[in-house]
Amino acid sequence: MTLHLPPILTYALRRLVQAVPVIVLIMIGTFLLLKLAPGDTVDALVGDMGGADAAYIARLRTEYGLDQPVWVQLWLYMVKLVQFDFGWSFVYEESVATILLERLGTTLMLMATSLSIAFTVGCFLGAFAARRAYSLTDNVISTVGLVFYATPSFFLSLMMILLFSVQLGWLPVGGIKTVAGFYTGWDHVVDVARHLIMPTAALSLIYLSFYLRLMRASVLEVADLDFVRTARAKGAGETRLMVHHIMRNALLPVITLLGMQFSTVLGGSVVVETIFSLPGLGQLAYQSVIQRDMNMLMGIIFLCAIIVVVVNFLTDLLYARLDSRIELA
Amino acid sequence: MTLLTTELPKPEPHRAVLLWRRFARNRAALLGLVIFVVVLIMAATAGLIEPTDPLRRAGVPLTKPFVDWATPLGTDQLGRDILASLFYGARISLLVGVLATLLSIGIGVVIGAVSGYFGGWIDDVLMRTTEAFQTIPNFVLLLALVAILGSSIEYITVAIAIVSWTAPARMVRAEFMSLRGREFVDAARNLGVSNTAIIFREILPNALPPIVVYASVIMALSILLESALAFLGLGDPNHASWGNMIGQGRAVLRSDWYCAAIPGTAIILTVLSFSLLGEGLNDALNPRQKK
Amino acid sequence: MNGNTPVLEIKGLRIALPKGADRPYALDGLDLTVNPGEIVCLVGESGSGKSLTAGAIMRLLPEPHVHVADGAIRFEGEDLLALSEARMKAIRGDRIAQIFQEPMTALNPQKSVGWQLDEVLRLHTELGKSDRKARVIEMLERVKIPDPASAYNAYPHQISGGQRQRVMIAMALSLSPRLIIADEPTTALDVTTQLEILRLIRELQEQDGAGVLFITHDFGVVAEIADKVAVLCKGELVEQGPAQQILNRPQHSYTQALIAAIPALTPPAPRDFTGAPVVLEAKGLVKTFAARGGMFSGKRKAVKAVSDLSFVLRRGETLGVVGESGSGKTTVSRIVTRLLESDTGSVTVEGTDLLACSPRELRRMRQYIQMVFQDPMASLNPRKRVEALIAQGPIVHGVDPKEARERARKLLELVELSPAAASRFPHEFSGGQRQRIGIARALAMEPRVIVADEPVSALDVSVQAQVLKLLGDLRDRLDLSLLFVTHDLRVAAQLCDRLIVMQKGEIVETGVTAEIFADPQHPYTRKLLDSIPGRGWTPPVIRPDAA
Amino acid sequence: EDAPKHGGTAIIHMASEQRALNPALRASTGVYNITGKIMEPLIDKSYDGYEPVLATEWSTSDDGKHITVKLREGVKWHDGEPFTCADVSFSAMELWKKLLNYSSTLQQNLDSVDCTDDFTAVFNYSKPMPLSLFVAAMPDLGHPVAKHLYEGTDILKNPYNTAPVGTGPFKFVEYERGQYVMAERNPDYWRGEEFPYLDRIVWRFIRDKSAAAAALESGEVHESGFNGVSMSDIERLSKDERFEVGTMGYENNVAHSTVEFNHRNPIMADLKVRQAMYHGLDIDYAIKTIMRGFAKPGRGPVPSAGGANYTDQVTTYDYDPELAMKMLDEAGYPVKDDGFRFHLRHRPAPWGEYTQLWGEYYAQAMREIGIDVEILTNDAPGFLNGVYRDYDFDTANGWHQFRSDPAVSTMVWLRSGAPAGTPWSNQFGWQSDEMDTMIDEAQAELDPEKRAADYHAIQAKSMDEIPVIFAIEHPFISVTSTKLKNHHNTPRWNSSSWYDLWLDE
Ligand SMILES: Nc1ncnc2c1ncn2[C@@H]1O[C@H](COP(=O)(O)OP(=O)(O)OP(=O)(O)O)[C@@H](O)[C@H]1O
Ligand SMILES: Nc1ncnc2c1ncn2[C@@H]1O[C@H](COP(=O)(O)OP(=O)(O)OP(=O)(O)O)[C@@H](O)[C@H]1O
Ligand SMILES: [Mg+2]
Ligand SMILES: [Mg+2]
Repeated sequence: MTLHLPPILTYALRRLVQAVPVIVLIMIGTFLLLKLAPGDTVDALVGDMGGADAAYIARLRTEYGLDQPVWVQLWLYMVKLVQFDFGWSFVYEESVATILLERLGTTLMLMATSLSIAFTVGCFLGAFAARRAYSLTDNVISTVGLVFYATPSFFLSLMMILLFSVQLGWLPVGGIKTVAGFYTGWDHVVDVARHLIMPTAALSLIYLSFYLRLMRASVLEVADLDFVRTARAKGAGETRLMVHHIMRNALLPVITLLGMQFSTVLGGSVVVETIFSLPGLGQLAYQSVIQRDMNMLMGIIFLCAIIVVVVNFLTDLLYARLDSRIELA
Repeated sequence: MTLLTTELPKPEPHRAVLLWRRFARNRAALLGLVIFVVVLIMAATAGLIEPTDPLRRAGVPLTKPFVDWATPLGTDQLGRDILASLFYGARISLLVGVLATLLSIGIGVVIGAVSGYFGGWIDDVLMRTTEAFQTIPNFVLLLALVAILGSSIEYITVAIAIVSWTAPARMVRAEFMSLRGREFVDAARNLGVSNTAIIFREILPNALPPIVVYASVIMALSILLESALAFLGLGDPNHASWGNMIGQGRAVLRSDWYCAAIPGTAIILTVLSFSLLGEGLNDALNPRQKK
Repeated sequence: MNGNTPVLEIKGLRIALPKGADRPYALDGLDLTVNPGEIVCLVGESGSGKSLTAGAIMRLLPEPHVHVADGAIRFEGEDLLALSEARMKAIRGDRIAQIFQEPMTALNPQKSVGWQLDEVLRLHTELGKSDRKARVIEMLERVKIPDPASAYNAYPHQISGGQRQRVMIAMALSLSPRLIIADEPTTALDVTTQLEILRLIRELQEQDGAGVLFITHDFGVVAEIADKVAVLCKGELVEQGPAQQILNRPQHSYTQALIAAIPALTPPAPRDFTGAPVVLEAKGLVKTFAARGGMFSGKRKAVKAVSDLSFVLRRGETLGVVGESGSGKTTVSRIVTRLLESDTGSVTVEGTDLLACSPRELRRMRQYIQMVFQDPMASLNPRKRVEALIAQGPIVHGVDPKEARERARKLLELVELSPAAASRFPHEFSGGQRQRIGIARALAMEPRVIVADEPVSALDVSVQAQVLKLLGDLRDRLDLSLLFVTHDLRVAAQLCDRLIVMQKGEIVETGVTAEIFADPQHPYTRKLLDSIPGRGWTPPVIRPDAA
Repeated sequence: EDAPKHGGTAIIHMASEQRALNPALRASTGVYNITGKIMEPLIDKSYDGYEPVLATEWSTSDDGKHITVKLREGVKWHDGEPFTCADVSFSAMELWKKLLNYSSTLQQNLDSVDCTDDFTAVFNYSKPMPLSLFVAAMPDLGHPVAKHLYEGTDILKNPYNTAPVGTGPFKFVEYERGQYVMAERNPDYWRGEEFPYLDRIVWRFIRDKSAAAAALESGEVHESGFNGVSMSDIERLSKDERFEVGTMGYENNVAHSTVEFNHRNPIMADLKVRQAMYHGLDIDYAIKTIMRGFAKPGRGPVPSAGGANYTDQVTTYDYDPELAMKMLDEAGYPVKDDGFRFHLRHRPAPWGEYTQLWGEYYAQAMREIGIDVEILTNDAPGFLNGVYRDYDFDTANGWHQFRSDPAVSTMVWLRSGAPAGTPWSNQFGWQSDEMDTMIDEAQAELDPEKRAADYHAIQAKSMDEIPVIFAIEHPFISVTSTKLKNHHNTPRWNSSSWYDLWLDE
């Protein structure tokens, strides 16, 4: 039997089918990994509370099903997951799905803006530097980019807070909005944006040099290709060459890496979110690890896997849009 | 004039000489090399000109730099000599960097090579595994590993390697996929050379340049990861590492900024030097981007 | 326009190379004139400075490393070297146009054919959008692209190599330039396509009366198209004159040697191998590639690269496999050596079916059948010294490493290389020398059969001749059998006893070389033979004492 | 001082997020810090002693088995329902006895709570319960919940656990997880129209201490308690006139920084070694550098804030490395070829900056007297497991809070018999029948004076035998904006209701 779906759907379906084993692998791996760690969520809870007595601890363990064998726990978890039930977070006393949904927005906003800024500015500067390859300008751009890359993210973030919040008083120290500010409408948007400026800047600055370097190398490579020579022979000027011939071709290898970056940035945001008190997934993931909040961590990783699959799919689409050699038909 | 070119062209200078020439053309890379050498010297001489134990109380806590010549760069909260810690920290940072890099590149090379060379279902399985590893945010995985293994410097190094091998694996795979179709590989197969020998003796040496360049990236990342762990209080306090120094210096950042700023600068410079070195190596090893 | 002013006049052109290059000047004192309506061929071996000449005219040298050191380039009397960059930009593509060698890479893969043609008009004319489109379509018609309207929207990868080169030509000619520079425009094409393109250039040039500077290394092409010829040797102009004179009465020894190296189209006298033992027998080989579809299509159209192919190869015999690009020649050679698994069939060597061997047996069997590859650079591991390269095979097969290296040095002598070569790396040799190393490597295994896939197609003619001669000599001396894959019928004619002519994976004709050349049966064979550039021209036999 | 002003929003820094907001389910300062304003205990503590809140009077029967508590009338839950004895009875039996950490031990002998009328509750115990212990426990372990919201539900998953409904001066508004909790003025507060003064309180979660300090300085938060910023910033801000920095208001929350021994290791079981190690620790130096002077040397399991139960008439161990080394030599641990007497694996508790520093200082100090200490860092579950379940350590350090009465807090360090895996208990393998008996007797002693004497004896014995070193006692430190008025005016101020707190803006 052959199904006649639009090609894009077939493709999406194929990607999904490919993603399933990866996700299953991740879930099982994460589960077992966290089970290997000493202590469980009850230990973490009790540690947080500042202690509890033995009966209380034992009762919590039974309550949370932590007294069952690992395989049973895993099996029960997977069965629930298949029904899209992420379970209950004993740490947050709330269903995992609810919390994930709360956090997703902030994280997506932070990631999307930082990645787009890092990407666009990085690509622009990279192209700019490549056109002046090995000149002083190039050296300065590349080295400054690298300095940001070389700065530990917490260092950069703290310095920004000192400068912009404490010294100059321009920007709020952290959080996602002014608490008890009760802003609505446009004011709310401005307020959130003000809170996101520093964390976004910190993340963008760090990842900027990554794109800068990639783009620089890519432009240098493309600029050497035959068709650029052809365009020159046609009488095209340098700007035209850059805009119409080099950029688009040079962007392609950079774009393939965009999808991959997502989970890296999510990891990188652990520290930044912690410093700026942003209620995002990065911080949540870190907390889940040290709290042994199994369901939560599994939920995050699952979500992350889905996002990575989706982002990769989107970059594929983007790639296909930009690369005429790949046909949609 | 004869057309029969039996006489050999004049021999080229040694590869190393050529590499050096290409490398030295990049001024930023030279700067990187200089910094790197300084860090190397610091690591090598730790303990020679400095007191033997950087964790020992060496003076009044929080002495400012350039005040007491017994502790030229001052002391931290527990009275430990910052200069000594800086030297020992160079050793630890380099050690973490180098070992984690070797380990992750090792894993990456084996997986990437097998995957890229054999292709087919082996490739599928290995690449799915790699994807799985890549999907988990690497820093979160690192935290989980450190939670499991504990924070000793050996385990931190291993954990960093475990979260860093995917990128080199993918790169090696790509290299292998393009190299395995090259005629010299066919030539070796045609001679009856075994797969293992083809992978490691024929293809790998040719796939090395980008790996070497990438090694500098991992090296830089390892140091940053170690410092981020220390920032979250998960460093190994049994060793003076730059990460630990910043991690603790951060608490006194506002009053005694030098405690964090000195190791912070050391990290920035070292990571920068790796990156610049990497750029230089890239220029040197990848003659396509000539000039 | 004054018919008497040459379109291009080069005087004492000297192009400096960066320090450390093999010579200080890529081009040293070139004088050249191209008149309107004239095709001037610039001939020379690889590295002789042909492309740099073109670059200098277009003022597109990779400055400042490579730059014009001296001389004058006058275009219609105007000194190009003195023009401002803006002026030069206006001239490029409008009054001087260039056609490049590699039609695949010379077009931007991300822009449609129409867009790229349109760009020329946009840059140099004030025409409106629809006018430009009409012009582009008209140009596509002129270069005889089928269905110009759909080609307008096609991307370069969607049309064939020949068509791409037509697009390049259309692009170059769309503004009726006075000078067309064509840098090896047909080298990357099949013989049949090459001929069509050459005719097209000639035809269009006659219509417009432009001057053409045609760069090539192939005297066949020169014979086909040139009015005037200039021969370059290592940056120096050695000879210049009307085509007929240069082709048939070359004066300079270098030109003579070049022409002498061109294989004649007369096959050797047939040798009889009926009694000789069969060393290799291929039966019923089939190979189908599941071609990759578009990214989203998921469609998988299978390509039948080889279908039901059988042949025998006898001791001492050379069997040529010829055919156009994509006809399956390489696939055959790789199946026979089992570098590629065939779908069905058998290849019997020494009484054993190679295709049925276990990996262990296969490795043992490999010593009987060896290969010489097309690209001498790519087929030698750049990280290995020559000695190690040659000795590798025997060592793998159990020969004592010391002895193997000893033998490697002997083999170097056999392929006419000095033993000093042993400790060098492949990149330190010239192309022909590298190919000889490749041959030595194959010989080190003392094989019965050598499979050679286009072993000379990457080499200059003069070098080609040497390598072919060496191969022939070794074959005779060592009583080897040769399976010789080539697309060049001149080369095939020189070496092969029998031929297999392939088209789309199938044998369309097979037989003794001389007979096929004299009396081709299949129309495809005939077309192939007709397309050999300069087939009407028989290189003059130059007496050895003239050299 | 000015007259109190009404209105304003106080913003309070929280260094960690407890998530559960039900003090009847989770006894933890982090929980009280927020819910103390929303839910009230029966009895609270003031500098003048115990103060009635939801209870107005309390008394006990002669046999100490029946405690009668009179409840306040006219108090309403935030949803308008009246507060009655039924709520207390339900809370005590279903939550305090069954579900509340620490309290389950305290209330293990509670048989029932009878309501003789709507506002009289009688706690019936099977064994005598000292009234002073009951009262001392109430501020932390005596928060009733509304029965009508909890009865018949799965108490652990009840939504009101994170959206508390109480009787306090502030009503819960919203909890933005990871960001803040907000509560607003309760117009129907039982103390009268006048109270509370503030319109709103917001607790902001800021995990990073430097960022928290920056938030204080930029005026984004008004108070940070429980050492929410680093000691160096505390010291720095104490010189900043915009802030008041001090330990007031934590008298009920004093903590001990401890060094704990694993007595299963024969070296650690040697009293002489422990004493020598005590002599090797420069406590004053540690107080000066790590605690910036905001602490005192410890004198056993009862801190100086422990009132009558405290004594300083105990053996002490001065800093004397020479003596320490001599004692170690005598104990049979001379310096060996590698330069050390023996090697110890030390687990520092991951409770933030100063337990970490403590661990490092301890290692540093031990090295001076020839003991090599390897520090094993773990996160919280890893630490708790390594120490309290797997006993995989030689020494450990951490801190433990004193909760106004030794019976409900520090005695667990000395009493043997806690099952494996119980954190903050005597899991160190130290066992003394004599001590166990002393502890049990002190707990059951009804006469306050005798009880105090019992605790003095326990304290002295623990200083002699050093099962653990109670090295430093330190209250917590708050940094408070001078805009806040009436702050830190009770011994457990951060956990109290803040009905009289006001903002001068
Ligand atoms: N960008 C460059 N930098 C340095 N040397 C160069 C450069 N381009 C060409 N050369 C050198 O100049 C010489 C002439 O090169 P050119 O490309 O003109 O040769 P060609 O005759 O076109 O050869 P081919 O037939 O291989 O295309 C060669 O020796 C080459 O190595
Ligand atoms: N690995 C492959 N995957 C898919 N198709 C292939 C593969 N290799 C070859 N083909 C296809 O098989 C056909 C025959 O290819 P082959 O390389 O044998 O041709 P050829 O005669 O050697 O051509 P050329 O003269 O260009 O080298 C072509 O259509 C080619 O596209
Ligand atoms: Mg050329
Ligand atoms: Mg081929």
